[in-house]
Amino acid sequence: MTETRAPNTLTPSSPAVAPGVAGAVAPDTLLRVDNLVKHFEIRGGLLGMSRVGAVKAVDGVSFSVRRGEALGLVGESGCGKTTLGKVILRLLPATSGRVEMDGQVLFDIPARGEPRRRPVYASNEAMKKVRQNMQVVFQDPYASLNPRMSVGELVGEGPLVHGMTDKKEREALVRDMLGRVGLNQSHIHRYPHEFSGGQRQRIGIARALALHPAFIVCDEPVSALDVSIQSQVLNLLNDLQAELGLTYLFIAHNLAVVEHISDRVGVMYLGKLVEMANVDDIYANPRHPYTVALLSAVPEPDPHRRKKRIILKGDIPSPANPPSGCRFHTRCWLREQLGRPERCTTEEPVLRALGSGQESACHFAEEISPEAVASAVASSGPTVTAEP
Amino acid sequence: MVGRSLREIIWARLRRDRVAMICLVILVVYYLIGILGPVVAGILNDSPYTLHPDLISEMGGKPIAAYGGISAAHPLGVEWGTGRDILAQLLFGLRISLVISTVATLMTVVLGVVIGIVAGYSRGVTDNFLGRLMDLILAFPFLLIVMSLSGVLTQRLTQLGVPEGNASRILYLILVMSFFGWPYLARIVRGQVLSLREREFVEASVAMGAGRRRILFSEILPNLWAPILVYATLTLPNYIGLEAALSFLGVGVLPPDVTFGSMLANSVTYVNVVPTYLFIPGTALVILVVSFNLLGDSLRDALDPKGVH
Amino acid sequence: MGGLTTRWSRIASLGAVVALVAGACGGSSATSAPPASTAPSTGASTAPSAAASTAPSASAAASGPKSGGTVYLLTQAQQFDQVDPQRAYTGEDMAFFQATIYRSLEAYTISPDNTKASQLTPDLATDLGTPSNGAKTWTFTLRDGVTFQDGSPITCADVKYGTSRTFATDVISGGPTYAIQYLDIPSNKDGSSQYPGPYKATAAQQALFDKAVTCSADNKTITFNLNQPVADFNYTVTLGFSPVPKAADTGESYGVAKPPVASGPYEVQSYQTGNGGKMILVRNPNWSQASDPYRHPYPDQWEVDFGLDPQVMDQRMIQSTGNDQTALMYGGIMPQDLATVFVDPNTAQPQYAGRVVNGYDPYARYIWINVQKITNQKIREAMAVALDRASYRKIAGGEFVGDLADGVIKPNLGMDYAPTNMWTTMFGQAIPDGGDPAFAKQLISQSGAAAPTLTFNYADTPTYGKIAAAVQASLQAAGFTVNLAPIPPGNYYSTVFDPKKAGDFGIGGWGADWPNASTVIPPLFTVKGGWDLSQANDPTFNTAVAAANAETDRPTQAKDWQALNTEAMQKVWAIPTLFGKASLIMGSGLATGTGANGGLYIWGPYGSNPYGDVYVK
Amino acid sequence: MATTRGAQEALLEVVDLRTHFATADGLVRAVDGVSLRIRPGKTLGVVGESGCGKSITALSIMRLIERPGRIVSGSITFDGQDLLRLPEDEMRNIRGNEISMIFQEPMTSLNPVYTCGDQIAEAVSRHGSLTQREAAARAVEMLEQVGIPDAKRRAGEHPHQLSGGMRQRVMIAMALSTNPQLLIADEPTTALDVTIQAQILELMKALRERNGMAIMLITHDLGVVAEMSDDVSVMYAGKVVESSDAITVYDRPHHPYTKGLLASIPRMGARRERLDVIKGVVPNPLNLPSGCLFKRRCPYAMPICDNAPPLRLVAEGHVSRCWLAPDGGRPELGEAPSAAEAEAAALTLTVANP
Repeated sequence: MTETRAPNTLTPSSPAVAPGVAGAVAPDTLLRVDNLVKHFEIRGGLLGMSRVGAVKAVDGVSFSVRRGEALGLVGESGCGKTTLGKVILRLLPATSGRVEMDGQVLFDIPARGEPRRRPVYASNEAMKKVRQNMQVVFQDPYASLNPRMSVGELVGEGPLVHGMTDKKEREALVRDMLGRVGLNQSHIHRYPHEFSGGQRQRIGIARALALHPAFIVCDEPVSALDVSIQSQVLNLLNDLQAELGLTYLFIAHNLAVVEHISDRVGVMYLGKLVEMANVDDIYANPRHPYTVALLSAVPEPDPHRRKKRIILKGDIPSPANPPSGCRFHTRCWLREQLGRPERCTTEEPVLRALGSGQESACHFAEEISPEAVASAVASSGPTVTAEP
Repeated sequence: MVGRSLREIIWARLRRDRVAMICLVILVVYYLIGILGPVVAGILNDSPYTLHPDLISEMGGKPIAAYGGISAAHPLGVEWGTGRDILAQLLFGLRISLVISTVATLMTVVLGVVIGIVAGYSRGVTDNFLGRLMDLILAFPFLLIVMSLSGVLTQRLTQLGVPEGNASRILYLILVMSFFGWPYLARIVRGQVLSLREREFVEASVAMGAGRRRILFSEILPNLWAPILVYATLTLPNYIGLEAALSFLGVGVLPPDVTFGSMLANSVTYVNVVPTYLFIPGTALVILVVSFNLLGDSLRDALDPKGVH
Repeated sequence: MGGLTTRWSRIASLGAVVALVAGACGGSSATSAPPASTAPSTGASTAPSAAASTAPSASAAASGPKSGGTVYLLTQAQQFDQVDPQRAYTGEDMAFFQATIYRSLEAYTISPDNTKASQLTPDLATDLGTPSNGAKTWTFTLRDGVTFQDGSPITCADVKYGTSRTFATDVISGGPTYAIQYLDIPSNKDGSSQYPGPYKATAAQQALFDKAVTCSADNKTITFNLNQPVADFNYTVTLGFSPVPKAADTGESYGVAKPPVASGPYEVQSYQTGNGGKMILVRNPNWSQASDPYRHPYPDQWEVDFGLDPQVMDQRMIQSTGNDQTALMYGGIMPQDLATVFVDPNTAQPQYAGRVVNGYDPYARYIWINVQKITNQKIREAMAVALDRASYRKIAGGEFVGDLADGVIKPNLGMDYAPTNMWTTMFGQAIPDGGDPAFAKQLISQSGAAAPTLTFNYADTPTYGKIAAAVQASLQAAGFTVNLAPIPPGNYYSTVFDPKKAGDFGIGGWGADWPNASTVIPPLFTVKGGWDLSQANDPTFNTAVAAANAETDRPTQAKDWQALNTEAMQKVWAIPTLFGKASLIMGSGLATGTGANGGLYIWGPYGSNPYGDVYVK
Repeated sequence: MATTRGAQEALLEVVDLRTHFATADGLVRAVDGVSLRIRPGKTLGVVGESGCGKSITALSIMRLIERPGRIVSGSITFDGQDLLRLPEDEMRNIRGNEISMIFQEPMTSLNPVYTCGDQIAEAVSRHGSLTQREAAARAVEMLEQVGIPDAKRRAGEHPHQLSGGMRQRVMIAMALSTNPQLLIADEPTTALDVTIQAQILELMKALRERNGMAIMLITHDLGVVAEMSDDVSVMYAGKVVESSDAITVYDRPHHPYTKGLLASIPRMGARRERLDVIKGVVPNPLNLPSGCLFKRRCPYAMPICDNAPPLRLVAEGHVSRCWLAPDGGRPELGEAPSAAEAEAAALTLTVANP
């Protein structure tokens, strides 16, 4: 039972249009990420100085986010989605790759293979200006708020840092933001420890909004919340996007949540983008064996729809030495069906367009059909061995 | 409705803690006596320096009155041989002990926090260097160094214009204690800074465009004063005990000035004959040190973040 | 500070700060020059006698001395300073060795009475020695039957050889050097003797010594030829002239590596130094009472225990349980325990009757004033007048540590002592014991100079720290400004003797080597004297001293010393403070042969325990 | 409320369980009137948001409540015995043997210093009289049963050498090594990734079929509950607010909270613009409102809701703690039976056997 995306009927709570958003239709892309790589070096050897390996958290990811769009990024733990977010926000230094935000290059570092050239970094002033336009909402409501600052100080810190020194003006802005995220304006003098998880997450959102950013990276914003609170925050994020024309990079591991809020969804596995498509297409007919397995593994909150699943064998490989060729080949059900074609282990698949906005990084994406999926489900079978 | 800041909550919790309150009162009284020492002594019309040979018997310098010359004029007795008033000595001694330990603690805290933050925040080479420096200082045999250098350094200080006599020796004690003391705090602060900078609210500030200085002073430092405060209230009594020990070993202040330590040191000779010489400064020292320790413990529990939620 | 101070304060309280360096022995009025007469000399006239405490009779003592048992000697020192007879120079050590293992030509009489005890009794010699050639030659004849512990007879050659060892100053160091000073042997340009001692002497040099000291044909009579008339040379031979068998001599290590050869009633069975170390003396089988009328060795064995904590020793002696019942203590009772054992200096607490005594030790205590720095005599007078000597004594330990002094010659020096009236008439008016700041201010104004800032030197011990505070307070009351300059006890004297480091005035103490002021005035107030802390160098005074030294008539000589003592006080080269006293204690199981009712007494000549007179009850 | 068909004896029946915590800030009624039952060989899903008391209920059943918590009242009948009355040594025979428990954080519930094999062998030998070698063999066998490849080698490895999924399998092996009649699983897959979760759920289903053990599955994930449960109990603020078989709870929920919960979760493939929302927050345990604890957040709140609704039978084998009429409509005024009488009836509830 799929509903098409109904037009946004909700009227924004406050009429004022946030000053930061350009009225005219901006050029299509807000954020461009080219071949982004982030390796965490593993130190070893005698003095702990020599480099003995690297965790390839993000290993060459490219995508772009259109203005006003909500791009979902989904994947299991260890796939590098959170690292990707932090590198884009320059909270973590990138190993190589290029990120451009609203026309401003944040950094452009040559990859190892490329001809040597000097890496480019946005200057501190430029970064400060960009940060005003690019904000973040974190996962843990308890850890992302400084316990020793009042709500007023927390939400007002951004504007203060960006020059809004007039206390009155700041307070007004803070009150406006609190109202916008559904919090009582009197909370301005209260401290984080006096709020529930859901309310703290709203404070985090208000803090991000205070700078009137165009782009917000939401890193698992609702994962730590209870179901009923989760829906309140998701609705809030939806309303804000519609009202302020915000652009989201929405990172989460819960597929249902990502499907609900995103326009487009990217699926990541072991540091790479394996599939990117519009939200309806990706759920209706996934074009990568991992996405298929992922979707089939999610239990439906409906006893009637208990379905047989594709059960992937083994564990997620270690990002320190990923499998050769296609990283999913060690657990791929499609490869088994196709008699383990050699390409899977030798040639790393490239994210290629398959038409109607769908991209997949699988050599045999075209082989995925309902029948193939059904036989994969059948062959999964119980992982329990026979009766002792 | 104004929110109750962390500080108010901690103060409210402390107030509920009877032990902490008693200790706080005792310490305030000690510090008042310390500051007003001379005035109090003045009231009793006696200074720790005036000799009262008339109170001393011919029996080897033993005070005439019993229990070490306890009398109306000298409620705590008089010193063997010279007849100097013990109560006045206690008041003046307390003052010197408090001055030494408090100033040494302040210097330790300042040094410890600054170096701790620099080490914790800068990481890389500076952190390594400072870390090794701390280890080096911690490895020093403190007592040996203090005793052997005392003569030389106090002279150096007097040459630098510090007034003769005990001023240079007191300054020496303060310098030595804080020099060997700050690494302990620096390590704690460094550890805290390392963990705080990983916390998401610091990353949020960075994402907001806050500069390095703002991160340090408005995000990290406010979260540090709790461990610092606890450390200070536990270091100060250590320094008082240390000063007493050093006086005992002859590195402390010279007569005619006295501190708790030197009083204890001199009392050992007469312990069989006049035990009060040992018990009076001993009890005063114990009450002072125990009060600080208990207050420190109560403070630590009150500041425990788990309790704050 | 604890350990170090207590050790020094013990010695300080004993008044023997000087002991370790200067070496001392008390003395009493010497008999007149004529030999062999043991007539009692003119006793001390005015000084309060230091009679032993007249204790009620101890029952056991009545039955008289008996032999047997072991006497323990507790000491804080790690070892005896020197065991070698030619090098021992500490009063208590010499008293102990003389009563037990070493015999010498002459010895002091064993008696509780100060005057009698300071008279000589023949020991190895048959008489008190015969002076001739104007007291420039002295001969002594050895008794028959005197032997070393191995039974070999003690001959004139042994005494001669013993005396010659003193000349090897590089090896035999730290001992008395009267042999070098008096024996008629030419000296080199630098003043050292041409005879370098038996180890290095060439035949020619040995001949020089053999000429100065000769033995009779029967090897029984020894003759000393002196380079100057010495009226009391028979006293000098008690210092470093003991016999040593040449065969057993090992030079520097003599008496340490192997036990020394004993001549007295006991021999050294074992000697182990350091904390917990012991020296055991057992009876010398080859000693005979017949050959030694002087000594009565009552105990069978002596055991010296080294390296004990002074406070613990005090408690053990007071409680006196187990072995401590038959123990003596090296050094006096600590001030804080005096009240436990004494009612007043002359009466003990009932349960300690006969076991404790307070009396003169060899030392006179004073404050030297550096006359090169404080040149104005009126200022020095003002300092003397201002000093609160009463509280000085009270802090030091009250009456127990000494009588208020009026000079550097102590009453126990017999005829050499006479009151100087320093505190009565010398400055024109009586000076109260507590000092007279007003009169001091007058003297300062008369001096025509402002009251100077003075630096006061003293050994850095708790007791001396308090004394310094009293000195400071009393002088400052008279207008002086006094800076205290404490010196670590270990190097007090090396500091104050160094003109660059010495202050303006400081604490000093001195004991006569034998009962003649010739061992007090010259050392303290003449540059050549060797202990001139006051840096006094008055030509007329020096010539008077030389004359007195040369005076052979003892009573006239005594008058000279009295005059010089008064003159020194008049010029305020020093401010006399205390005639030192000591308080000794012995185990409850001991008694003395000649003490009143067997009670303990101080043996005058060395201010020591009466080692030669103790027995186990 | 009698049942129509032969009452099937319950393996475990909890009646009016109350477990309170005397904290410094006041009395917290973490579990305040929980009644539920588990049928032999069946799986009861206990669902509720954080702080609703579901884990405390499980710990109470295992009698693992420590100070300042205390089981105040109620009864827990297991195999005919009331666990609350059992002496500690007998309880120790049941704990880990008849009833086993697995937890959410596999990392913290396995002892890091012992190998997995040793830990399982220890669990086995504690309740059986096996020699050491027999226990070790049994351990390897159990590891194979839970689908751990190369079990022999893995038995010698320490927990930190295994992945999250693998560690959870070791936990299950340990819990099932003694063939318990009931397995209590407290958020077993919450910390796992969805593909690993699928593996564990499949494993539990397979083991359930083979060993025939009952499972009490505690989770906040409505998908997992739907996937695994035969019966479902929904908890809110320390009380059971609705119990029935899984189909009924999902298709015809009676209690407004259950309805709100089901409406507020995003469903895959069923994108809606806005999610329905349960307004407000869970009441603060230190000052609970009078009457129905959900009344402030309930769209159907009525005056009657001021007195506490009992657990009432609203349909065959379907109870609900709400004054709404069995068909979900508003009851006529004045018809409310007295609270006590209704509560008693509910206690004798049995769950029809679908």
